[in-house]
Amino acid sequence: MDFIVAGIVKAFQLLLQGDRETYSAVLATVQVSSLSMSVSLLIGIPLGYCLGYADFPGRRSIRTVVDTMLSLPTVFIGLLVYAFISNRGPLGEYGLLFTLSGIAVGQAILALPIVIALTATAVESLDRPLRLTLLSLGASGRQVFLTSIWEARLGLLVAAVTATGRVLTEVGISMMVGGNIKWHTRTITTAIALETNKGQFATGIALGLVLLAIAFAVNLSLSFLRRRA
Amino acid sequence: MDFIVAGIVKAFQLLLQGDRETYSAVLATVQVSSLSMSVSLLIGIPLGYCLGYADFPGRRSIRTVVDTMLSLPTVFIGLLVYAFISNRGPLGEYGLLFTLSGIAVGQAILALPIVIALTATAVESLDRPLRLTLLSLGASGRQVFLTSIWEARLGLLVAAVTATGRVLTEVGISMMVGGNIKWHTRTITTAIALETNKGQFATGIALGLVLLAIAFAVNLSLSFLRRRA
Amino acid sequence: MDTILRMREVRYTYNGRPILDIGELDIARASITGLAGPNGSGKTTLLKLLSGVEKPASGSVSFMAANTTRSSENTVRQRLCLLPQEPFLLRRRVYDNIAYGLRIRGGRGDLAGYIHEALELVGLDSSFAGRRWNELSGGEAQRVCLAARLVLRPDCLMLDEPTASVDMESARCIRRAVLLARREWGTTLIIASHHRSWLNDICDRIIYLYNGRILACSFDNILTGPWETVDRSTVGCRLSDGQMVYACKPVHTAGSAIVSFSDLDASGPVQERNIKSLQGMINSITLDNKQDVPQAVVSCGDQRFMIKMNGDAQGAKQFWPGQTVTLHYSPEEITWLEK
Amino acid sequence: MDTILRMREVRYTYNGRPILDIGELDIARASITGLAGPNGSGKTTLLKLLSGVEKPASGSVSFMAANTTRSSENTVRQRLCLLPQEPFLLRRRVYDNIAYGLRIRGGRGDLAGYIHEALELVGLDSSFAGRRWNELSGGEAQRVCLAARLVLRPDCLMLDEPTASVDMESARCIRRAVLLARREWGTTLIIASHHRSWLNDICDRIIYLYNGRILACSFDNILTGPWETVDRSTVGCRLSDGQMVYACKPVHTAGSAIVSFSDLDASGPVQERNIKSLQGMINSITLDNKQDVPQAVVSCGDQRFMIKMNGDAQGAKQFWPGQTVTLHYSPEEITWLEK
Amino acid sequence: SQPGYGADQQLLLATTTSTDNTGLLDYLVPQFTEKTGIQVKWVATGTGKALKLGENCDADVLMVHAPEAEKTYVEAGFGVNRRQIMYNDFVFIGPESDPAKIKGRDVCASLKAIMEKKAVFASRGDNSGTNKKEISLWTTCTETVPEKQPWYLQTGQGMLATINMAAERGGYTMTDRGTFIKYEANHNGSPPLRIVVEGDDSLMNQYSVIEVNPARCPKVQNESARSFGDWLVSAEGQKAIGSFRLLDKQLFTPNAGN
Ligand SMILES: Nc1ncnc2c1ncn2[C@@H]1O[C@H](COP(=O)(O)OP(=O)(O)OP(=O)(O)O)[C@@H](O)[C@H]1O
Ligand SMILES: Nc1ncnc2c1ncn2[C@@H]1O[C@H](COP(=O)(O)OP(=O)(O)OP(=O)(O)O)[C@@H](O)[C@H]1O
Ligand SMILES: [Mg+2]
Ligand SMILES: [Mg+2]
Repeated sequence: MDFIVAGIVKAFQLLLQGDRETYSAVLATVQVSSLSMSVSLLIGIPLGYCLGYADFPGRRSIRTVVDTMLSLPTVFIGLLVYAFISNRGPLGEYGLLFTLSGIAVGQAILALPIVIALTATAVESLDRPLRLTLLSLGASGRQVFLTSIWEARLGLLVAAVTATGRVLTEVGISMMVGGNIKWHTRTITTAIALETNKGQFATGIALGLVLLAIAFAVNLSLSFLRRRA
Repeated sequence: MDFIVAGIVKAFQLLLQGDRETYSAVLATVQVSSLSMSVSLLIGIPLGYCLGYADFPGRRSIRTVVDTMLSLPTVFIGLLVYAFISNRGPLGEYGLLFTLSGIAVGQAILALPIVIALTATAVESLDRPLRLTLLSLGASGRQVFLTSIWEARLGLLVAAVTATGRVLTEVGISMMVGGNIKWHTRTITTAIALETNKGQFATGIALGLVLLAIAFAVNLSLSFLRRRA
Repeated sequence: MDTILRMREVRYTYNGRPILDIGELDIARASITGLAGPNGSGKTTLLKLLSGVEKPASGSVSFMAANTTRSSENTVRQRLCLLPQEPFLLRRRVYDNIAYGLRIRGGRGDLAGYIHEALELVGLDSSFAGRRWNELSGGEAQRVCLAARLVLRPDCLMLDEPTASVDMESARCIRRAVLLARREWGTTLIIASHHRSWLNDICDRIIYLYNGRILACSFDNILTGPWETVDRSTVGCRLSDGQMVYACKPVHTAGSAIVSFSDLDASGPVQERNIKSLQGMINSITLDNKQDVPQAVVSCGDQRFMIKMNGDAQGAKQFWPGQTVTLHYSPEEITWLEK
Repeated sequence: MDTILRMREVRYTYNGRPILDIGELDIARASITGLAGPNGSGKTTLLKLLSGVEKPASGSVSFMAANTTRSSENTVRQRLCLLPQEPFLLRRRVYDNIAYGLRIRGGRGDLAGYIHEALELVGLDSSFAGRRWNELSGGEAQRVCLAARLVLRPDCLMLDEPTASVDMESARCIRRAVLLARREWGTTLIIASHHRSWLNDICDRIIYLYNGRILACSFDNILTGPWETVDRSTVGCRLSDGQMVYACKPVHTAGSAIVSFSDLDASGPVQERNIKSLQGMINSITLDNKQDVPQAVVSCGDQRFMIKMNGDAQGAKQFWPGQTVTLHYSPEEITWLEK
Repeated sequence: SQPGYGADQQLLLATTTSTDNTGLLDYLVPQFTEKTGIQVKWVATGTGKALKLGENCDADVLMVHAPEAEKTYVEAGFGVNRRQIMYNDFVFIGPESDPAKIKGRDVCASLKAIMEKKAVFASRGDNSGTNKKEISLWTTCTETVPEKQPWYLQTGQGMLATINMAAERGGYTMTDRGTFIKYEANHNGSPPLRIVVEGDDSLMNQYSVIEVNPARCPKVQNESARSFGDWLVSAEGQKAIGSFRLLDKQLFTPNAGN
């Protein structure tokens, strides 16, 4: 129990005294998760919209596949990405291994099913007459898309928040693809895993609190979006 | 790359030849995730409903807190639970450390914010006149709850599926609280982590596929619920 | 009077804007009460308060002396039933939609008999029971919603625009169903509608709402202005055909006024102090099923006025649609409406 | 005729159930067309097809020779505009709801002028612009939806029950707006409504739909049966007052028939071969604003029949509401409707 | 042992990953169980965490390889009865091209060469026994740890992951022999990295067994823990350790009592 208290104290120390290692990990975390979230939202929202709106044969099967993809273990994704970007892999020449970009690729794969599944649900549960109303006002396909997305923004916000939570907290991909290299690809979560393995439980707790602080800052700014909704 | 192919082959071997270690891990995974999902759904759905339906001061703040909890790192949860159920912790006497029940406690904490946040969103995006209609038909508070939940079942399904994905794939809690003890608390994900650590990438891939097979089976049975919706 | 619903000093606001202000309202058991009033006058709000779905900001609403808004009184709420203005169906088959209310009241087993009977009451054949909620036209959905209320046989049934998108045949059907409910089950009914002739036809009493208040009189002949000052004590409202309606200057500059016409006259204007007249053409003459007094609708330009004709049906003999007539009114008897 | 909308051999089905079957329909530019028919007759479906929101299963719909359903033809779709039956507002302020259509057409900057003008057309004052979507009564929401269409000044405007939950004053307001749109902007209008007198009043032409087909004639006097066999060649439908309406046996046992009455007669039944008669009481006599022919509604028990009176307004002089009259019809001239 | 725990005669062993990953425990534990009837469960983790589990009374017995840390641990009263049981050795491995040209040289010369040539060197950086050993070598040979040098990768991961990272970067690393044998086997005998430095005295890797202090942790099963340690240092246990083969190679040399 005492290490929890010690961890809380330490969290303040790390943040306030500007521990360089911690800040390096914070920076890496923020960079890599912004990158992966941007990619997955950009790809996932349109795909989720199609899955939620359009009625095509095989739609439910695709839905089941996407839902299954929600259970992709991070280490598994890490291994797959590693296989491709390792020096001996087909994409080895791009030098993505042990870089933040490499991690972002894996994290985008991790976040994508969440964004797609939750966007599809948000779009599905839009008010029933919305589409008819927009069409009746002469909206084009693109405009129907944009307005529906805007009307579904609460659901999309949750999709984004959930995916961000997933990406921020994953360890397997960052370890496998990023290599947890100190000063370079060490993120907060890989640092937590490392410290815990070292038996430095208090530091683990402290770093976890640092991550929560980041998440809180993100969610606090998003909650203004919610207010305007 | 070749280990991916080898992994696919191996996945079939493991499943078809009834590898005992694999089945033990499958069993542990299924047991622990069913337990944690039941607990988190049972607690999370009513809480999410309140958060989505009721209008009370501080609601948005609670929402932000829940959203932040989506970013609880698994190792962090693992450490917290460990602190409580360690022999020197306040709940040490119950002997939960290195047991499946212990893992389930941690996983329930992991799944809870997801269930709450997604339930609240599903309830919020119910058709606008639903509540008025139910009240006008004389439904009591409990009946309004049950019917709203039923009408929001698509959203709840997604909440459950997302949380299940999270629980099935987490490593940190199972490692920290379960200890990855062979034949006892070794789940598929901790086995993947172990094999990957040993450099047995093919086995890692194979076990990942086994996990996906479980997830697929779960989602396939849930997709019948979706059909009836 | 055997009062089933009683409202006292009820005030209701949305975001601080006062919407409803009812001093006293009693609904007699087994009566049919109409609720008329322009858009936004508070009909829907009043029905929601009466049915206990919403709570008043202040004041009391009681059902057979039990308070309707206390949620513990769920059994009370189950004896009241509201048809909301917007027809809304659960995402189920029509059958299950109608069965819903029965089920939450503990109805089990085969409810088909009740459900088909209710469908028949609203003029839908029983094949509709198998349709899904989204396989209905607007008017069909509206009628299914009504059937879902009728099947419950509540003590008190409140209908918010039951005939809004319903065809004429079905409007008659609903009329029959309403009368049957009162006759067979002793149901008390409160019905809000813009369908005035339909409402007149079935109601024992009509309550006129305007700006959230109950008016003492009918307000068929409402003039919304603009009013121009004619002289120190008189204002006037110009109709689209150039005629002017005069009124005594109100205390405060209010917007709308109710004109009551004393009579219809086939001859020209009279020369009497304090009596003014308008020229118009009879548009229609109608006899209510119940009331023996014929009513004429007279149009003066764009404006239409409704006038109860003196005497019985025979009195209408001397008038015919298309005829030019004179309407008499006294500028002093104009009622100003509070904004 | 300058045809703006053309429909040919259009068929539409829901899950295999045929809903609409229109051989040929042409809408003239700047005309006002009414769409009447009982619930479920296909009015809404027809409007959706005409506005290009839905695609027909087979057949063609074209707008000024361009196919409306090809989504690439987005500019065509923007010149057509539909007011859906269910009023629906986006979760924004009223202002933004009305501005939405303007914005997707590229409208930028200050649209307040247009928006207040549109609100005024539907009889709402400009303070409504600042309200949120959920701060409106049913009729107000309906009128905001209409305003959001009027503001676009489309070439062709289709209104699905614009007056459904709107008060009488606003119904007149909408009538004025519709006429103004045609006069000022040359808008073509197609209006579905159950409000028959309102529809008669403003339409150049009324299309009667029944079971998804266009009827050649008006169908005010529909008898839905049940029909009992009277003799080998005749069937009859018993009214609630005991009288029987006779009809020649149809080829197939259809459900409904349209009765057309040749005339109203103040004297008793005639004794002519092939002419039958019914006794009833005049309920109302109405003169359309446009048409000079007065119409009477005669009730026989529960059933009400509408009869155009022969001659001009003066011909109505001999009748008055409350009077008992005889209606004449020929059993052979009854039109059977296909189920 | 504890009443109420009697039925559940399960000994909980916290150990480092190397003993588990190599398969040593899978080989030893059944023999011990057969002999004593005591069931053993083990948690394989970093040495640091294994010690911590003992400190928190969550394990009964520890099997670790960080002699310095172990001594302070026992001094602090967390553990009792530390006994050496076996050793294996560390090796330096590197790519065949051998950029720092250290093949066959001694440990200190190699480290200096690596530092001079700025050849990539992957360090586990996780406070594990291996990591501690490596750091002590850097300090004795070069007086500094090349912290923050761009060529010095601190992976913070397990041994195999670190080897893989060294291989991907074409660099050197220090590993225990057991893991390297596994690594070799994974690559069918022709791994990208080969042994470059071995056999130095300073590369010895000593394993010990420590019982968790029953005075601090009344619930631990000290009797079973004691029998486990006893068995390991017994002639029978030592023989078993000596006869364990990984891919036909002896991995651990028993040295109890030395
Ligand atoms: N949620 C709300 N928030 C704020 N104002 C509201 C809300 N709902 C209704 N109002 C306002 O309250 C007043 C009364 O509304 P109500 O719905 O009771 O009118 P109504 O008589 O039923 O009108 P209609 O004939 O259009 O249905 C209107 O002025 C309306 O604008
Ligand atoms: N989504 C749907 N699925 C199946 N059938 C439908 C669907 N929508 C409408 N229908 C059926 O199609 C027919 C025509 O419907 P439509 O909405 O066009 O009627 P309408 O003339 O507009 O009726 P109303 O006056 O009630 O609005 C009806 O019989 C209706 O039950
Ligand atoms: Mg209303
Ligand atoms: Mg319709």
